[in-house]
Amino acid sequence: MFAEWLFIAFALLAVLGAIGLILFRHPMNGAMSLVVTMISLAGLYALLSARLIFVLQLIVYAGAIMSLILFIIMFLNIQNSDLPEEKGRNLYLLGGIVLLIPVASLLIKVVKTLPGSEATIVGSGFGGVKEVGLVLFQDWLLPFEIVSLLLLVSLVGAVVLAGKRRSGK
Amino acid sequence: MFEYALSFMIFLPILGGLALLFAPVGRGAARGIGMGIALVVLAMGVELFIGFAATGEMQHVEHRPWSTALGISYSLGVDGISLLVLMAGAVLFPLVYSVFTTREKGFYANLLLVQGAMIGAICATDLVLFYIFWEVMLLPVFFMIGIYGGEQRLPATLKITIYTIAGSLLMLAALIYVGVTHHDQFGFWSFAIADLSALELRGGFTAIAFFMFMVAFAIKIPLFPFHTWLPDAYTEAPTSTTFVLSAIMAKIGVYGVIRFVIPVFDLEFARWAMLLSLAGVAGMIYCGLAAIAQQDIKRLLAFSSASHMGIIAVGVFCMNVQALTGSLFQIAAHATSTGVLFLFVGLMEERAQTRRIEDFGGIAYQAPIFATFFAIAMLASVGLPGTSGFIGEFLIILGAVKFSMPIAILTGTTLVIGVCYMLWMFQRVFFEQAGERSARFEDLKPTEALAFLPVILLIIGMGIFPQAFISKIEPAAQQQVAQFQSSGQSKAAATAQATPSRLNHQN
Amino acid sequence: METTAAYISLIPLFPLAGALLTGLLHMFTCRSRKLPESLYATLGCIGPLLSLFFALVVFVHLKGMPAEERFLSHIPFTWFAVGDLQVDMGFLADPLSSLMLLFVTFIGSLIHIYSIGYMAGDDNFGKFFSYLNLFLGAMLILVLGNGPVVMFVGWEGVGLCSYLLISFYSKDRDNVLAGNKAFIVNRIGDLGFVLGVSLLFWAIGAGGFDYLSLQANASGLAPAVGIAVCLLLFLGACGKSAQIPLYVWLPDAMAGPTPVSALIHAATMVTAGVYMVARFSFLYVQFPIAGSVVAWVGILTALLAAIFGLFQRDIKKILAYSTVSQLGYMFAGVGVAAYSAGIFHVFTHAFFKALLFLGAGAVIYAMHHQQDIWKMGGLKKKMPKTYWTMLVGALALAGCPPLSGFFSKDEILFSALAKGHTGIWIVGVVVAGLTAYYTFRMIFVVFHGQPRDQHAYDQAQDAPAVMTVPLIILAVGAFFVGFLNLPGIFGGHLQVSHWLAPSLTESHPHVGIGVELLAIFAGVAAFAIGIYIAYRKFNEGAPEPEYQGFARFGYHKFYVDEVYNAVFVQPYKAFGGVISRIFEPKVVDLPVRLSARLYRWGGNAFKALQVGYVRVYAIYMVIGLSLMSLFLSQSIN
Amino acid sequence: MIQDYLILSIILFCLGILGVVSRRNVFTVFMSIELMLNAANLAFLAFSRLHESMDGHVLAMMVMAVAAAEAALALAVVILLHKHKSKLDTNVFSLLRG
Amino acid sequence: MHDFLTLLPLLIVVAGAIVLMLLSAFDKTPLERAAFVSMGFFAAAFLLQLLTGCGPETLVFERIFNGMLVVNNFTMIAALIIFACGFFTAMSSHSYFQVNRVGILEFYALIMFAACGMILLTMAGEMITAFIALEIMSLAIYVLVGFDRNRLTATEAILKYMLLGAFAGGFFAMGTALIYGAAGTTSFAALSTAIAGGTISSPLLLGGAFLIFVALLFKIAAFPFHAWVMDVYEGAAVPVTGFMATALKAAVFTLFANILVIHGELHQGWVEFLFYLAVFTMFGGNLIAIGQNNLKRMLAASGIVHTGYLLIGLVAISAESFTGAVIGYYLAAYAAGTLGIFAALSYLGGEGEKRTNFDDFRGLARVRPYSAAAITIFLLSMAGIPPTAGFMGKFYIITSAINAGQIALAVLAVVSSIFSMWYYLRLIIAMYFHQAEESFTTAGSPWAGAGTLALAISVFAIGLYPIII
Repeated sequence: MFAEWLFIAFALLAVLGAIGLILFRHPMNGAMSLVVTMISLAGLYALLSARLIFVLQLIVYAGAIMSLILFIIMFLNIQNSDLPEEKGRNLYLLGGIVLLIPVASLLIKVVKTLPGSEATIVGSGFGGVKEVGLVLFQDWLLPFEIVSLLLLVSLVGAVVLAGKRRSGK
Repeated sequence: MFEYALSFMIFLPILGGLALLFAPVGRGAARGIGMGIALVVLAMGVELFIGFAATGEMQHVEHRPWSTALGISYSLGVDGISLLVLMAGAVLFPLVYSVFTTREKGFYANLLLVQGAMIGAICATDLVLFYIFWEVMLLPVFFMIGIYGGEQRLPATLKITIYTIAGSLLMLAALIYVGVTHHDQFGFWSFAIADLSALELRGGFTAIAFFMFMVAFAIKIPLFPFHTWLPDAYTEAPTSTTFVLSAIMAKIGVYGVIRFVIPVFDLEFARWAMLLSLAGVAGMIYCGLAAIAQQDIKRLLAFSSASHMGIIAVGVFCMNVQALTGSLFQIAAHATSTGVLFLFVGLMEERAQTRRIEDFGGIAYQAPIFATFFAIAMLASVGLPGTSGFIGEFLIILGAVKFSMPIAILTGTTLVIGVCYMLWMFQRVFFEQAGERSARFEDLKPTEALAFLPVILLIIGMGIFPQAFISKIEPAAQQQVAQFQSSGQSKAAATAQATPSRLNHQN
Repeated sequence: METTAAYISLIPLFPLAGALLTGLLHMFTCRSRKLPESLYATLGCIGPLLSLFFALVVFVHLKGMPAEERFLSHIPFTWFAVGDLQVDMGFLADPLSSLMLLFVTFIGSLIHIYSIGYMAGDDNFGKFFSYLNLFLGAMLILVLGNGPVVMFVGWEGVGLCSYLLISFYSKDRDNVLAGNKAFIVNRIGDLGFVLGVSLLFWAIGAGGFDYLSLQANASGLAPAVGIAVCLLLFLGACGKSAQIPLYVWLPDAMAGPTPVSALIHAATMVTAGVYMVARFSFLYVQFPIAGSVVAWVGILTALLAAIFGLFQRDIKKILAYSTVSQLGYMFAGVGVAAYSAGIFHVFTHAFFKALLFLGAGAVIYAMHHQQDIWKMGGLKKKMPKTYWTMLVGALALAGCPPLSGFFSKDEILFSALAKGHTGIWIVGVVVAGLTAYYTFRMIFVVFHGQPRDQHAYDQAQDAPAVMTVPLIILAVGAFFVGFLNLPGIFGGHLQVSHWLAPSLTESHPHVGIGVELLAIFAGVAAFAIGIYIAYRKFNEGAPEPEYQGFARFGYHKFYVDEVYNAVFVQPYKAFGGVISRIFEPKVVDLPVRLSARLYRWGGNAFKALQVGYVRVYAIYMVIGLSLMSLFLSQSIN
Repeated sequence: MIQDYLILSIILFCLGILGVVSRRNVFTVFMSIELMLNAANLAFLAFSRLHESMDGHVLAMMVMAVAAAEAALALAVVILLHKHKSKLDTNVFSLLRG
Repeated sequence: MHDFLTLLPLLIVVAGAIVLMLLSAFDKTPLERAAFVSMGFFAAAFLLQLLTGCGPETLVFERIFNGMLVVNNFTMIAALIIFACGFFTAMSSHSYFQVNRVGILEFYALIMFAACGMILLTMAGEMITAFIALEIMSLAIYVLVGFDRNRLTATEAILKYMLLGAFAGGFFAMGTALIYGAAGTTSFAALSTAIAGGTISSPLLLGGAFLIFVALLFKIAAFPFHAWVMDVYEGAAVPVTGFMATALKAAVFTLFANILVIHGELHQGWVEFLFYLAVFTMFGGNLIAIGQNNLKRMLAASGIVHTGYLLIGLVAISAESFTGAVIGYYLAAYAAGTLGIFAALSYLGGEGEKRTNFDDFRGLARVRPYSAAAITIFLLSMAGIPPTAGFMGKFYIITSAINAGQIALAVLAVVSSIFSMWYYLRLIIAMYFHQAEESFTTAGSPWAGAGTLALAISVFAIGLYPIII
């Protein structure tokens, strides 16, 4: 019962945050509202008894990534003058919504076909660090390995694109 | 004749041409090399012709599996049907080199390439192999027209190329369909014409595939109404290219119909023969009428060539021994007469720097030898008895009478129409008073006269002793017609109780 | 026997060889230097004389054989053989062809000799002889060919030569146009011939395609096919022998040198049609309807041409129309299945018409290429040889007994009457009168009365011997050959007809003496009346008349040429222009050009869609996404 | 129950798409994409709750890692853009077109 | 041991990437040497791949990677293609960077990273692995597109490509989520058994596959997800363009095929969808290409058309007896032709790619006949004129289509290739049928030329010896 209320609250927050992200003109405000979404998503993860991900969501997303974004935004200290004046925005919003209706309806139709089973009680270990870690390092070794490659690439890429380049080239 | 004669005849010119493309030689040397190769091929062709046994079988057969997965094989052969076309491709080329001496190296290279490709297309007995050569032989033409052509060459080039390739690509789809059907029916992949002729094609797509083939060949021949690329291309192309196009390449279109379409699509062919022959006749009359209005000799000859091709096509569509033999014979005859006429026009252009009819006049007095040669070729092309042109046209008309009287009558009108524009042109160009361009028109030099003499003699010889040729092609024609009729009947019977499974299998 | 048979195939070769020789000589030398005419003359005349000799040999040999198996055939080689079609390059000498052979070679040789004088001094002397030889060879092939296809070789060959010779003076456009006209009109006829031959092959040709085999199988011919064949063949004959509706080329053909007109357009080539019909007599007797068509076309042509002949002022045109008219007679003859009569008229006509032409040629030669009879007059005193010989020819033509023309024409008219074609007979008699009239109109105007052009008159004189001797020979011939076929009523017994009998299938009607007398009387009467009127009007130098009304209409040949020009020639050319200028680009080529344009247009449209805004690209993606979702959401229950 | 989570994630996903197509600000667009990835994560977790297997958790982690990597690169690009033209308007960058 | 051998090429490339990365960290090595190093690594990988040979049997790394890597004939063909592409790209960039001096050492490292991602992508036997591999590849290529920071167009290209690519990545993630939801697993093998056993919620599977396909279709620039490709190709440096035009397409198509053949049922469900997609892609691509004046844009558009043909190949594959031969062959043929053209462009393009329009190449044949001939060969191969590889590829594609009963599709493919003649011939005409207006002098090393020659030869070699089939 209580869980339902929590879910509704978090869901509302998340959606509101998302809408804010889309509507706020200044990226700073958008970022803040996205943070709200992230945090409420973390709450939802908790409701889904995914403890580790709950933590990661807070640390990695709401923490690292979003702060990075905010940092960059500030770093470029964007004035309102730099912002594009998006006149026909509402028009685009409207059109986008119209376009998205079929997509959303399709996806919702798809998930509606699931058996609407009530959330069963899962074992206490579910979603814990240890358990997830075991799964990760036993079954999901390869993705874990190549993710390192991915990060390496992004590192090099960041250097190439934004890093300070030596003279002579 | 040694074992790989055909491959040799195909690849000697091709390799020679490639070598010329990359070797740093002057135009004189290039011409010499081209001449040499052409003469070698000529000699081989003549020897092949002499040694050719007058039976219906394939001869000088070569067979190498190529893509085993799809049953594509490198298989060559010559029989009576391809013999004269092959001769046309092998014999006439030295003329080009001997007459036009002022071309660049690349031009001669392209000539060699096109000759090899055409011989390949003529000798191929595997449908895919034929298609490959068929496409390849267009490229040198494309370059020859585009690089060495007249002022308006670009649109002409683009038109002939796109037009022709469009046709051939449609044919590609159709021939793959045929091969797949063969795989369905017999369980193994093969594009060899011998296997494909055993097919029983049915279902909705068969007619479409048939027309895809026909359109490809109709564009090459060209059959009405797919001829619109021809006048521009023939006019803008350098004369020797026009010669190649009209004398040989167009014939390969007809040959393709005989060799590939008729055996594979016999039912469809029988069903549409009347329509097709009407198209042929329409083209003959249409182009003949258009020819009378031309101011440019080359253009006039282009239309007349198209007109004659219509007749040849009709002979094929009538599908009886006389007409078919007539067409096969006429292929060679027309190659000699019209080809030579185009070369003559090239000479006139070189000498008088013009192609407009009214710029000429009185050449008969300036250049009697030239006039005589021209007249002989012209009379052959209007089908005067005693020249090569008559036998073919007579046989075709004879066969057309058997096929359908109205078609025959319309076909016969070529006797009149051809004469009209040809005499009209001959009068303006060779008779009357000399124009200022042609006032001191130079007669054939001894070398040129000697170069043309063999062909002129050939024209007359083919008119007086045609049996030497016909006896070699006639058995194959007999066999073809017999196959066509027998299989036509048997399959017609089979279609009567066509199983629905096969029908809906088609798509 | 065998050697003699081999001679047959030699006969056409001599003139052909001569043609080749003289032609090559002329072709290679005419630019640099002019060879002596004597050389060309000898080279040119040897061939015809040799063939004449061998023709005589063959004739004698045939004469020596029993009447039934009087035929020699020789087959040098198979021309072409496809399926059932077996065409031999073979030659056949039977009574019919041997007779033709004789007079063709004979008159041919004479005219060659005559030409030596007539063409003297012409730049293209050698070319002329080459063409003339070529013609003779082709004509001999036509006559000797043992089957329709071989005949067609000669048939077209003579057509070609007539084209070449009509446009011999090719610097002048009109001559060339006349030549083109001749060739094209002939080709129209040949179309009929080829179709007829093909039809004949599919009907009965499988068992051998020469006359003898065809004759043997002729009975198996279905009526419809048979009639079609006969009419198609006759179309060919119309073209070659200038019958309605294809006669128009012959008068123009007079543009050629006069010996050509004499040889080709009077004596030999134009009669090929008659010969061909006679050749196929075994068909025409089977189908009398076809025969009567031939007869009627012939006699009407005769009438029409005679009417035109009344008003001509060009001496050669007069003769040309008389030729057409006489050809009409011949067709009337063969049409009513009196083949021997027709052929016999061919035979006699060859003599007197050649004679007349050569005489006219002499006159023209004397008057410095003046052909208008209204510029001549009183030449009788100046050139007596020409006058007397031409008089003989004119009398023969007009059918004056006992000259050759009388007998042959009488034979035809008599057969027409006897076989019940009374209409044809009446028209024939009328035409006979007209013939007499216009022939003597010409004679009187040219030779009698006072000179109309004094200057030319003073210089006029008889031609040299090389020209007059042939005239005299022909005159003798024209006078006497008639007796070769003397009917019984005159104490003869139709030698020629009997000679021809083996190779013709015809029946001789047996009618009362009265009918025969009637025919003869009518013929003579018509001749007398015609001459009388002509004498009254033109003997004493009548002035050139002003033509009014019908006469004017006739003077303009009923405007037939103009009509043909307006109905066929001009539309043809206009049509060609329309096709190549409007129809080709605007209609046939339209789909191609249109598709190309559409393609480019679409290209530009898509180019415009690439706006370069990343957001728009995202929108494209989402559009695609939502469309696909619509597409998919159907597939979920 | 689980369906509600999924529907929520779908809504967030679509909102992300909406942000991408309707905004010109580079940051906003980029964050909308992050939002889409988050929606995916939510779906992963919901499903792993449904299947009661923890693979979903791992998958979510992977997605997070990818998101982080992309973020790093994206921000670098943003800086680059800002260097060229001190604007964050995607429509400014439309030299390449047609 | 054999397992290790089959993985060795991949490991070699990874090693090469890291080595180059380290090299570029200390700035000692000259650029040329880096090029040779990467060429060497690629060559080694290629040869090793050939040596380990393509056994027909599929190799699943159950033990070590829990079946998340799969190696079979098809992936090996794809790997060979990718290695070759990397090799020739490095080769031509060697000359390219000598002409326009914007090269950096990381360039080669990134190429090798991208290659790693591609190889992983082809071998991926599981969704999230594929996703990560895809991202590795994509990130590397983003950077390659925009590495020249001073050129605004490059920056714009990376912006567009990256935003849209990440956008597509979002779809991939969501799709993976749905598939996971459908079966509780994301490995292809397990999915296959699940579908066979019917223990799967097909609507979820459909939705997931749909979103994943959207992502893949974006990567291969299928209509209507194609809009980016022209701009990005134009903005990127020529060698990069060549690389992404060929290797990327090969990798993604391999994955696409692998997903489709998870089970026949799955494939059947998408045939109609792919049919329309193929048709629109072919004709849309043609219509875009005809309007272009810039050579790179035209090639991009023609790449769209070839995507259409490859989609036909996807329609025609049969999940039961799948060898991937047809698609592999077509990819190889297409790669040879396209790489060749870009190799030629990279040394003909000149300083700062000043020659990129059709008209800039007028009269090339008069001045540089061999280069013109090579370009002509490549164009003819792309146009599918025999006896080039392109013809054979088209032949096999159409054959497979008709064999699968898709006659209409085959005919449409033929029609579209008729359309495409137009813009291929346009360049040939420009090169041959006009007089030269400039002397086309090119600085820089002959390596790009050598690469062009090698590719020109290989076009014929592939065409005349269809060994793969």
